[in-house]
Parts: sequence; C-alpha cells; structure tokens
Amino acid sequence: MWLWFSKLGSPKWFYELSGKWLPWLVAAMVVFMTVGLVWGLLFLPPDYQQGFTSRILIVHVAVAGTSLAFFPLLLVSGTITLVWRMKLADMVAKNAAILGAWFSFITLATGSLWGSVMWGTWWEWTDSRLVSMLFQLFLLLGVISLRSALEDSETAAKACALLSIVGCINVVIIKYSVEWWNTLHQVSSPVSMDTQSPNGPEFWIATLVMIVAVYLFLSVSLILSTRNEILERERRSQWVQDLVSKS
Amino acid sequence: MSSVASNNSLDANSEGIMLSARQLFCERDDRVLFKNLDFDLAEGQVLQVQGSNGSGKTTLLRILCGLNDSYAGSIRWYGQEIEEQAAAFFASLLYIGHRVGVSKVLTPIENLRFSCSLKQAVSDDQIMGALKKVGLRCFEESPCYTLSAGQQQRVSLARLLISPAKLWVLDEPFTTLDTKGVAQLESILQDQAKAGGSVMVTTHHQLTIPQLSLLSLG
Amino acid sequence: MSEKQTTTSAAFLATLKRDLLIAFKKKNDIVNPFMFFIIVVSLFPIGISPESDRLTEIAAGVIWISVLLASMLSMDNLYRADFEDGSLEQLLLSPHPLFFLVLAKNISHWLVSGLPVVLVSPLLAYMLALPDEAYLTLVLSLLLGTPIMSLVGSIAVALTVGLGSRGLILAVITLPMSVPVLIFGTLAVQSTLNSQSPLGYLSLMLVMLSVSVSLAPLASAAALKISVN
Amino acid sequence: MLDAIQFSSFADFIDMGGYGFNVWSVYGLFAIFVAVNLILPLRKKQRILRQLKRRMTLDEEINSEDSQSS
Repeated sequence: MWLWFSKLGSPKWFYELSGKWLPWLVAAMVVFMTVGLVWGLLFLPPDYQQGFTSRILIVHVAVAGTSLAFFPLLLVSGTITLVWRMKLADMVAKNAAILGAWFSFITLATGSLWGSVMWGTWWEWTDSRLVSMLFQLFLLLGVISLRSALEDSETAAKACALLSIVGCINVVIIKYSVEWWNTLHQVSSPVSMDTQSPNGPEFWIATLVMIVAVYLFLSVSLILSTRNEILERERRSQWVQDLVSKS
Repeated sequence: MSSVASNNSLDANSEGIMLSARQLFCERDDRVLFKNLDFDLAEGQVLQVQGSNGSGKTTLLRILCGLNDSYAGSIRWYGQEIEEQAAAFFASLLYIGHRVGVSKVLTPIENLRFSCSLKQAVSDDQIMGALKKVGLRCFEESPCYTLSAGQQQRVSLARLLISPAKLWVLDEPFTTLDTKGVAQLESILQDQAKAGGSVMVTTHHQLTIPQLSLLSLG
Repeated sequence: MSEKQTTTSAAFLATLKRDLLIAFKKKNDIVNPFMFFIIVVSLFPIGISPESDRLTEIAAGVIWISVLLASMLSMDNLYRADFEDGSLEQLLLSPHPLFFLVLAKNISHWLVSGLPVVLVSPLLAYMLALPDEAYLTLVLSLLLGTPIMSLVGSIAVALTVGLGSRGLILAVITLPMSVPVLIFGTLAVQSTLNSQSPLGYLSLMLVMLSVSVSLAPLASAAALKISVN
Repeated sequence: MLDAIQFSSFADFIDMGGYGFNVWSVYGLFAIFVAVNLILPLRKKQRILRQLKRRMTLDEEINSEDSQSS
C-alpha cells in the first residue's frame, strides 16, 4: 500500500491517471446531470405543500450536501501536505478551496431563493443550516486570501494546510453552536426547513441522481484545475516540456 | 570635520555651474554630519561623494534633492534657490536612492511607464529599448518580485536611459550590479556627462570616468 | 532628448491608473476590507438577536460603524507599499504639485476599497431587516461618507507611514475624526425611517466632502514630506 | 414511475405554477456555476500551454543567441 501511496504523490503519475479517467467521469456526469435535470424539471409531480418549488430543493439539497464534503476534503489534503509534504495534496487543496467557496455561495443563493418562497424572506437568521453555510463560506474565503497573501508557495502550502485543518474543526463547532443558538432563540420562525421536506419517493430519487451528478461535477472540475496547477508548478520538469512541445 | 577636497579647480563663470551649495550644515541626532560645506557641480561633471559609512553621504544627497529639509545653508540651481523654482528643479532631476522605486507587484514595463510619465511622455518602445540595453530582455513582462535585486536595480537604471533629466543623483547604484552591469553603468554615466548633464553619485567602487571629481565627507 | 513635459492631468491619470493596476494585481487589498465589512455585519444579528424588529433599530448604526472600521483597515496600505519600495520618493520629486498626485492616490484607494462596500451595503441592510425605503438614503449617505473617511484617514496614514510598527495607531488617530460623518450618516437613515426627508443631512455631508476633497490632500502632502524626511 | 410530463403547455412550464422566477433563477445560477467551473479550467489550460510554449521558444532563442555570441 505504501508504494501505491507514494506513487500517487507524484504529479506526473496523477496527471496521466486523471487523463485516462477524465473522459469516463465527464460522460457519467453528463448522463447523470441530464437525467437529473430533465426528470426534476419535467416529470416531477408538484408537491402538495410546496408546489413546484420542490424543484429548487433538488438542486439546493444536492449542492448543499456536496459542499459539506469540502472541509473534510481540505482536512485530508491538509494533513497529507503537512505530514508527508506531498506537493500534489497542496495543489488539490488550493483548487478545492476555490471550488468550495463556489459551492457554498451557490448553496446560499439557492437556499435564499427557496426561502423567499417558503418563508417570505430571502434571508432567515433562524435557519441554522444557512447561517453555518455562510460562515463556512467566510472560512473558505479566508483560506483563499491567505493563499494569495503568501507569495512563496512553500510557506503558503503549509500555512493553508494548517488553516484548513483548523477551519474544518471550526465549521463543525460553528454548526452545532448555531443550531444550539437557534433553539434558544426559537422565535416564531415562520417554518423551519425539515418539517417542510416534500415526501414521495420520486423526489428523493431525483435528488439522489442530482447528488451523484454534482459529486461527479465536483471531481471533474477539481481534476481539471489540479491538472492546470500541475502544469504550472512542474513547468520546468522534462515531462511537461515534452508535453508542451507536443501540444 | 569635513574637508572639501575638490581636486580639480572649477572655472568661476557661473553659467556652467548647474548646482552650487554654500555653507551647508546638517546635524543628525546631535551629531554634526558636515558643516560649512561648499561645492559646485558644473555641467558635464561626475561628482563622486566619498566617505565612511554614516558620514552623511545619503543625507547630503537627499538634502540636495529637497527630500530632506533639516539643514542650514543655501543650494542654488543655476543661481536660484531650489525652493523658489522647485518645479523646474525637479523636472530636470532624477534621484535613485537605496530603495530603487520599483514596485514589486508591477512588471518592469508598468513601473517605467509610471515613473517616466511623472516627468515626460514616453513611448513603450523607448522603454523596451532601455530595458533591452540594461539586459532585461525577456523579463519585461514578469512581475518584479520574481526578479533579483540586481535586476530590479537595472529596472531603475533603465530609467536613466529614458529620462531627460540633466542632473542625476544616484545613491549607491553599483551595489547589487555584476561586473557587466557596473561597466554598463559607467558608460551610461560617461554618456550623460558628455551630453552636458551631470551626475552626483555615492559608491565605494572606484570609478574610471574622465570627467570625475571627488568630494569627501567626514 | 527631452520631449514635452507631461501635464499635471496626465501625471494625475498615470498615478490613478498605476494604483488601480496595483490594486487589481494585489487582490488582497480589495478583498480583505470587503470581507471584514460583511463578516462584522453578519456577526451582529448573532450577537444581539435574530428578531427582525430589534435588528431594524440597530441596522443603520451597525452598517455605518462596520463601514468605518472597514475603511480603517484598508487605509493602511494606502502609502505603505510605495514607501517601502521607494516610489513615494519619486512621487515627491515629480515636478507636478503633490496635491494632485496624492488626490489621485486617494481616489484610486476609495474606488478600490470604499466603493465595493457601498455597493454591497443594501444586501447587508436586507439581512439586518432594514425597511426598503431607507436603502437609497443609506447608499447615498455611504457614498458621501466613505470618501470623507478615506481623505481624512489619508492624512493620518501619511503621518504614520514612516513608523515601523503600523499596528492600530492609525485607527486611534482617525476614528475620533469620523464622529461627524457617523452622526450625519446615521441621522440621514433614521430620518427616512420616520419618513422625514434626509436631504438636510445629506447636503451637510456634501459640504464636508467638498471641504475634505480640497483640504485633506494638502495636509497629506505636507505629512508625506515630513514622514519621508 | 415516470408518469406524464407535468405541464400541459410550454407557457406554464415557464410559469412553473407561479414560482417561475425562483425556480428558473435557481437553475440558471446552477447552469452558470457548472459552466464557469468547467470552462475556466479548460481555457486556463490553453493559456498555460501557450505561455510555456512561448517561454520555450524564448529560451531557445536566447540559448542560440548566447551560443553565437560566446
């Protein structure tokens, strides 16, 4: 296992492997995405309570679910960078932070769009999920700005790895403290989200399809940006020179 | 304390005199750097200011440029006090200090475009030509934090080639340059002197320029 | 060899363009104050209470104070980078009056750090449950207030640019000077809330703005000469 | 399970039971989000390859220049 693990560390090996896997992933993503979208938009019956806005929930739940995976991803890549000093993990972490910020922003946007229908306001402080997602976005933007503040990429790698580990722990703490703060301030919040999730199996299957589509999209986008990062950081190595002269 | 050993005698007619300082006195944290210091700088002359570390060379240069006004005595630019005609004086002055005035975030071209446009309109190919001459040929587009200290110094030296300033005041311009750079800078100084401009420079490097005269402090 | 000397307006534009270019290359100086403003405002509902009627009372004050703090934060890098790499000396030694070059630097700094904050303030006002009719006044008062803060603050920055330890001395010097701006800004928003016309306060802020545009760069130029000494 | 399409006409497909704005802005945002995060990396890859190619030709030029001059 150890040989495999250290082999994975070499950017060249990752570049070739991801090159082979990319077409399949893109194909799977396109299939799942179209199935999920077409089914969700066209065929899904309106929910008895929410009507057609349950369609928003499909996308919102899918993106929100996936964005919760970002900090664990940063935690893992952070520990790999710090403990085994693997450059590849830092490259993945750098692009994962940017993609994570995108995911959190889209989760907030779709959530507030859904909220504007169900709760009548675009922003609801009493919804612990939205508030903790807001602070996850701030933490991710913090990691990104720390990365761009430190010019030398060696210190930037270690610093951002450490910050994402600390950030990951904080996200969990924030989530529970916001929920706890929520119950204390259980003001007459118009309606909290969980009592409102539409039932009916189709909704959950469509959402599942969308979740898989969004996860595939995450991996495709992350692989693409990591490959760019590899090309940039390994530009002096021989295999990149041949690649460039071939292209 | 400070003896003026300007070894070659300057003819007294004033129209050749570009910059003349009379009875200069400067004191810094109750230590007298120099007092009743007089000297003249004629057109086409390269004046090297010599002195041990801390003898006030940099302070003298900054006083002459008007950056530092805690001094007594008078400094005349073509016979007129520099305070009275600051605009004309600054228009024909180019000062390069220890901090070379090259922003690390910008590329050499952007740096030169800004620093030259403070004084006179300059075209991009003039800048490219100057950068080529100081040996920064394929570094024009890379941000200055990727350049070495010597290369950043060359960016500011490229300004010498472009600027029309008659008086150059250079503070230790040779420190970070390699031998090729030193030779290049000496020839640039020589051309400036030949073209009727004049240079005040502080360096521990032995200059081999015909129009050289010395001013030693402390 | 010497072509025509650049006019003062050309030098003004060159300085403005250069500072904007540096700001966009060094994105941190734009993003940090902006993020600081958003995070501080979103802390208040958690600290005080999520109920919208209580939030409405404090909305104007919270936004205004956060804007002031954010402008303090971003003020520091106004002259710092130029002082450290020597371009500030080139600015001082240019034949053009220093007043215009300092004004150019202030304007580019405000465009980069003040304007984004003003543009995002309605969004945060919504999060603080500020009633809709007060949005326009809020934006107008911020549009007038932030340049005043930027100009007044630049004097303090110019004075402290030579100091080694930057720290909070800047905020300690400038914040007291921000009291009038804060008063008129919040009063303008409050007056629209109880449906009076805010024009009185806004015009007073306009007067303050024109005074600071004409006088502050002079003081900053003098301060720069002192600290570069 | 895939019973008939829910909408009788294209018009009320757009209308989406009165919530057209919200649903379509969600799906629009999602489309932009997916497009941006797929197209930007691809465009950046071309830019990187171009830059590396330019630098390689530049280095070759310099080496050939040095070899001539030395």
